[in-house]
Amino acid sequence: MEKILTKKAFPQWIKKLESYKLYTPRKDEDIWNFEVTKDSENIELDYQNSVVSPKKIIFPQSEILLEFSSSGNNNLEIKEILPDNEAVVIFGLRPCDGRSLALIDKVFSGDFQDPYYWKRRNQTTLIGLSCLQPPSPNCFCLSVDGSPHSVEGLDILLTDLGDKFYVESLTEKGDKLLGKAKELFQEPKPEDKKAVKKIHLESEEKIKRRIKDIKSIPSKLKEMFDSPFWDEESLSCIRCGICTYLCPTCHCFDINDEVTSSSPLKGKRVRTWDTCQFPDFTMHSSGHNPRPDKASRLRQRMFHKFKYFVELYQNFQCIGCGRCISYCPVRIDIINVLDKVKDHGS
Amino acid sequence: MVNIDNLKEEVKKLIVDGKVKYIIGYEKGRNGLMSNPIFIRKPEDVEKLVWDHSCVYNLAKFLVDEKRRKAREKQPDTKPVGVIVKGCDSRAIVVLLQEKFITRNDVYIIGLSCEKTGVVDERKLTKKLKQKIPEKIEAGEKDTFIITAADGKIEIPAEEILATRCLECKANFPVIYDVLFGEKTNRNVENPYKTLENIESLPQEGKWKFWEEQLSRCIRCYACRSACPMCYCDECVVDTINFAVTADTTAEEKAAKIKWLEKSPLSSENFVYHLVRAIHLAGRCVDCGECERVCPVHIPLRLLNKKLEKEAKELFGYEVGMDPSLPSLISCFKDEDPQDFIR
Amino acid sequence: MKRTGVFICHCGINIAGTVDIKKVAAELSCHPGVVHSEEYVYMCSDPGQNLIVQAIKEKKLDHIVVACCSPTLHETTFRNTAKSSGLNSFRCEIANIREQCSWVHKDMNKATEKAIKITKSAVEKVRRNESLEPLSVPVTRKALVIGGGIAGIQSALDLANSGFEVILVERSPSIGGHMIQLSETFPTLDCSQCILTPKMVEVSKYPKIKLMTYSEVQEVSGYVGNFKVKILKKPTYVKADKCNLCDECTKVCPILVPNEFDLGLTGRRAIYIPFPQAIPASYTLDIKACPGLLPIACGKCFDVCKPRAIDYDMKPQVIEEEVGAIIVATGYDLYDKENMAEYGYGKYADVLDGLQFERLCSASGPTKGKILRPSDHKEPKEVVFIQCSGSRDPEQHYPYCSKICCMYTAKHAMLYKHHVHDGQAYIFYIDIRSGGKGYEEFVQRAVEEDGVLYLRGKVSKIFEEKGKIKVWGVDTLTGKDIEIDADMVVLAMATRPSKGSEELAKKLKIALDKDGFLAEAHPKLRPVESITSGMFLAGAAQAPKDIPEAVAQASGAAAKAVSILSQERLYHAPTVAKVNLNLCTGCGMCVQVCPYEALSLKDGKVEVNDVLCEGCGTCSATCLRAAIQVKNLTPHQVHEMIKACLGG
Amino acid sequence: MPEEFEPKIVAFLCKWCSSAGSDLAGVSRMEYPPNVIPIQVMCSGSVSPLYIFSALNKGADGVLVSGCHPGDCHYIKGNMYARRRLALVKKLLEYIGLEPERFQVSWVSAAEGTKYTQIIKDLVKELKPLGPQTKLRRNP
Repeated sequence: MEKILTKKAFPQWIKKLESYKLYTPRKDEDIWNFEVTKDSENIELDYQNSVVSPKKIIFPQSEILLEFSSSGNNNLEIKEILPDNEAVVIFGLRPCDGRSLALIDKVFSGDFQDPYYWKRRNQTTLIGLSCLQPPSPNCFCLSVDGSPHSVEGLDILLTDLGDKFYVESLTEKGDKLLGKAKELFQEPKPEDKKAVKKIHLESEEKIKRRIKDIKSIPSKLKEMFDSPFWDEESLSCIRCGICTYLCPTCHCFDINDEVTSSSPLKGKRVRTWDTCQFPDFTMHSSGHNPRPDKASRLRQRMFHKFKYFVELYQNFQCIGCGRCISYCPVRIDIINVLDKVKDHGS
Repeated sequence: MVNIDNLKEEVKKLIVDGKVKYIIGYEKGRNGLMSNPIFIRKPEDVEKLVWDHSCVYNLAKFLVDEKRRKAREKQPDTKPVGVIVKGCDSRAIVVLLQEKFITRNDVYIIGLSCEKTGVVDERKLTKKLKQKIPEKIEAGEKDTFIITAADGKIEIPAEEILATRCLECKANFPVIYDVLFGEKTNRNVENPYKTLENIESLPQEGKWKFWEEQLSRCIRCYACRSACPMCYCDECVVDTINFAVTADTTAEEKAAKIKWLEKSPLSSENFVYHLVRAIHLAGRCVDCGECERVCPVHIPLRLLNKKLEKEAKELFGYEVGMDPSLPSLISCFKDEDPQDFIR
Repeated sequence: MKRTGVFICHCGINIAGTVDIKKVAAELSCHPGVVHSEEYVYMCSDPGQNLIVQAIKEKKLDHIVVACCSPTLHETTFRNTAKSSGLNSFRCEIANIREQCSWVHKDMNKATEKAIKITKSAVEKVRRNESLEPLSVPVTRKALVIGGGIAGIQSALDLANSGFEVILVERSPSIGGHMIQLSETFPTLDCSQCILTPKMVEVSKYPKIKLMTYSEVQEVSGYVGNFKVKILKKPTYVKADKCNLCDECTKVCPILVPNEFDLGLTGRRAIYIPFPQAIPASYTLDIKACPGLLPIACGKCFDVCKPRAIDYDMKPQVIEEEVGAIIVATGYDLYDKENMAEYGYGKYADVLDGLQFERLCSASGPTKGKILRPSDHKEPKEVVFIQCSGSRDPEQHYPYCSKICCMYTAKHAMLYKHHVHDGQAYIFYIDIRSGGKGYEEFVQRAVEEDGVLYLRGKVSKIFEEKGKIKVWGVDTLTGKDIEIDADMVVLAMATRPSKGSEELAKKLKIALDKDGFLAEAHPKLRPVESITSGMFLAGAAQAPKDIPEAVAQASGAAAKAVSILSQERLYHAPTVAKVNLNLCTGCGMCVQVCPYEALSLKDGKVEVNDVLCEGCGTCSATCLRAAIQVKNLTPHQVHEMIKACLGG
Repeated sequence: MPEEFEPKIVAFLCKWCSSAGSDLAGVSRMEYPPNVIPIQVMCSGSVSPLYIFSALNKGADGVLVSGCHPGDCHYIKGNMYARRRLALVKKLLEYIGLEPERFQVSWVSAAEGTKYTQIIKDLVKELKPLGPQTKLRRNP
């Protein structure tokens, strides 16, 4: 379903979404972040992109899986804690972040449907906002099958046409949201359709950074597992977790029991983000660590995103948002690394 | 004035003569203005060396990596590693020597004086320049910076974009070095603890509100400790892993690993982490500002460490990173140490 | 799974009175890892201990907690109980729910809650204790006695008689201390020198005793059973073995300085023998007084000395010794003159202190035993004795009672009357303290037989007028003002720890009490031990005392020392620091803070000397990576205890 | 009427002075509020800042560290190092906006049962109006 929503009508539509828990981009301390909106009246549209990706709303950094308690002598009561029932709307995702969820979906599906993830995922509606300007100088979505206006993973995509939005509803969830205020939406005129095509094309040209011939990467990596290349590339890495924690597609987690009382035993089992960049990620209780150094960890990050994931799901596990480049303390540049991988040996 | 060609010459000489294993320095950033660390082994790479106001990194951090690498090698190359340091970075080396983490022979220190200025704060700069993408930065006349962007040059007063730590720096020049470039000149600092006042002046609840807002943002990516040259522990006390395990570690020892804090980034846990880090850096933090620079969610971590730096100075007359032969702040005492806080 | 047993003591109603023991027992029984929880009226009684023994056997307990009184009282008891039933003694911990709980609270519920928390945290601690055996070290069977007064002499002789070698260090040229200065001693009035000199001679002749006079302890390191001592032997510039005591040297010496032995009532030469019976019998050249050790400076004594005993090139020597135990008997000094200006002491020649008066009475004294005024050598007809000069006066002087003054003042008055039959002795006093065998009778004798006039009250003013010393005071019993034209005034000056005892205490790492006397380990139960094990206290250095008391304590200290020296090996608490080499980065901060030099760096890691380590844990709090921890009080244990305390 | 708030206090007492002093308070049957749970350590010098942060994190409303008076340390100078370390901890905790009353240090000798009693009384009196410590406390 494709519609037109005037900028004037936009706030009224948002108002109609009161029944939803609405996340919008907000700026504090100069950093953009998705947070539950305080005033839906004036939502900022001129933001670039959040530092922490909106994945944190569907896949929180820390969530309780279950609670356990014992009333003494060894009888343990266990209570599963599923996310609360609440209809959620995330407004203003960048199309790449939308795609990231489409990718993570694949991970949490399959033989085991992760109930925690899917409950949040299903009760959340994603309103994307296509990029007219690249939100970051390090955007490279085009190189990884994405685009500044891709619709994958989204329920609605808005494109700013100056005085109005071009609205594409892509799912039933999306239609439902539009349905909240049918009267506000008009049918798009042909010139609108033309305009939006034009804008989309222009926005693509504005994306400066590319990875050429990315298709060759997986096979290239294959030969490079034991290459000293990784030592060289990782020299400046300081083994922090920024690249992976900020990555919209990284989804590794750890599970811990947080015991709040030892007698009587009481506590909760908690799932938290984890990252392959931390030394303890692969630490064995024996003390052996199969990935003992930063080289092997950088390699893992590249292999997972551009080889293993491709083999499993036929996609790169990267949506080209450029966060890992912009926020890396030592500016390790994934594009740069992959370019070198391509030229490796030749 | 530091002459880059003399610097390159020195570096090339060190490499050609095989005086050093390799040299850690700065190269032009791959994208944007800010420079990157570079590890020079071959003479031809020397040309990549740069020295300007975007050389923010505290390269002393990489001496920690070097020590770890050495530990893994069968026959380690015992030649020193050359490292290019600013005033603050050199103080970090002093502390590493003080704590016997490295010996003086492990490192060949190439000192560069910041000469009354310092390095820029990338965030301040981007804010100042709005959309403009800076390409080059030079010191202008009378305490300014001249930024070259696509559409020409602009001159900006230094204090507007200089890193706050440089505005409060106690020694603009290296305090320890094998070779020094530039003069030992100090920027005149009226109050080295100025930024603290904003918080110290707050009422108690105001202080709490401030820090709660800041630290609740923490995502525990641990970039702060990763970037810190003083955080060289193989295993941080707050980690619940048992990283330092060997074949002969007993089950008891493994079980005895303490969960000082939980992995969930709750405000309480974040506080414990940052408090422990702050107290462990008391008398050790050299105010290189790396923790604050690398923090992706802009937590003003420097303000925690700077506070204890101030207290160390005011309560105990202790100055960090000036003399490798002195005992650490907390491994010594004076009979006249204040105790008015004790009942 | 650890199997912990908990035993809660009622201590009659001492605990049960405010703590609901049943509830504590019930709560603890559901605590994870606790498989046995039991209460009893007196756990420390035999039946009580038997309960523990049985439970350990039947329930196969591997750890026990006894909730009872302070660990200072019964920790050993119960650890032995555990040991007797096959557990390592460190598998037993005490939860103090009496001193810390039942005795200080009234509200039953709250006290019970607290008792439960205290006991739980003890459980969390004990189950993480490791089994330890005491460390044993060999003993150096030799003792050091510091101070050559009567106490030191007595200790040295007792130790030697028990078959151990002794080093007796005295800082002045002769042993004898203050006792050798006294004339007669109360209450028997036998001659002080007559009873002391035989002991002094015995010391000098005893092969097991190494006498080091004119020497000072410079440095002490090590630990009980194995101390290392550095002793500085000051040069006397006279070879004792060569000197034949001809006394020619003093005749030619041009220098005259006050004689310490006579407390300045006479003078002595720069080269001198302290007193005729000095041990060792030899001369000493006082370098401070001597114009210089060069023939050109003076050199008269050197020239006149036939046996060539004088050696200007004698150098200070530092002698190192190893000993197993140390007895400190550094004695007392009298309160300084300048502090008693209000009584004209130091201002008027005829205002003396007790020791000076002793010299006046002494047959070997400046007046050959005649009591004459220092000013004009006339016989004083009226003498005023003032007790508590500087004692029992917290405002201006010392708060404590110097203890010996009442008795020696009575003695002084008595001796005075024996010398000057027509004289009158007055004694100003606050109270008469004459506790002790034959003491009260002695005081009565002074009053009744010698007509000594006791005036209860303080002296307000003392001043000179027409060759008399006017003493104004008040008799608080009659309320009458008193004015005496005295010929001599004797002040019973307060006794204080001897000068230099503070520095010495620092070297020995033993504590001082608030008045500067050496502090005993326990005021009642360990009166001759210092807090540092292996170091003992004797004589007036610990508190003012008279000769019999000093001698008794000296023998007590000797006996204590023997109890160490007679051991083949000593045992040392095994709760010492241990290092996790994987975490240690060798920063050396712990080495810097260790008060016992027990830590050292060895190829980049810290090493603990178990015997030197006292387990204080300062190192562990300093270490940034918890790489060094004290056994059985590790951060992990404290962490779990914190959780238990907070009901977590 | 709601029950009055009872602060939970953890007290780290050195074995030789403060613990003995608090025992003396017991022996002399002095009364003080039961809010404080003692943890006996060998020396105030062995109290790591982590203990203090952790106690607050695990729900203590107040923390007390007590050792020997300067010069009286059974381990000669452990308390002197403690004094320096704890001064920094105190400054830090106040700087982040924790109520100063919540972390306190005292010197209590083996003879000062009365002083210990008074300190606990004061501590409880000061902490009651502040209510529960939630700032560093891990929500249970």
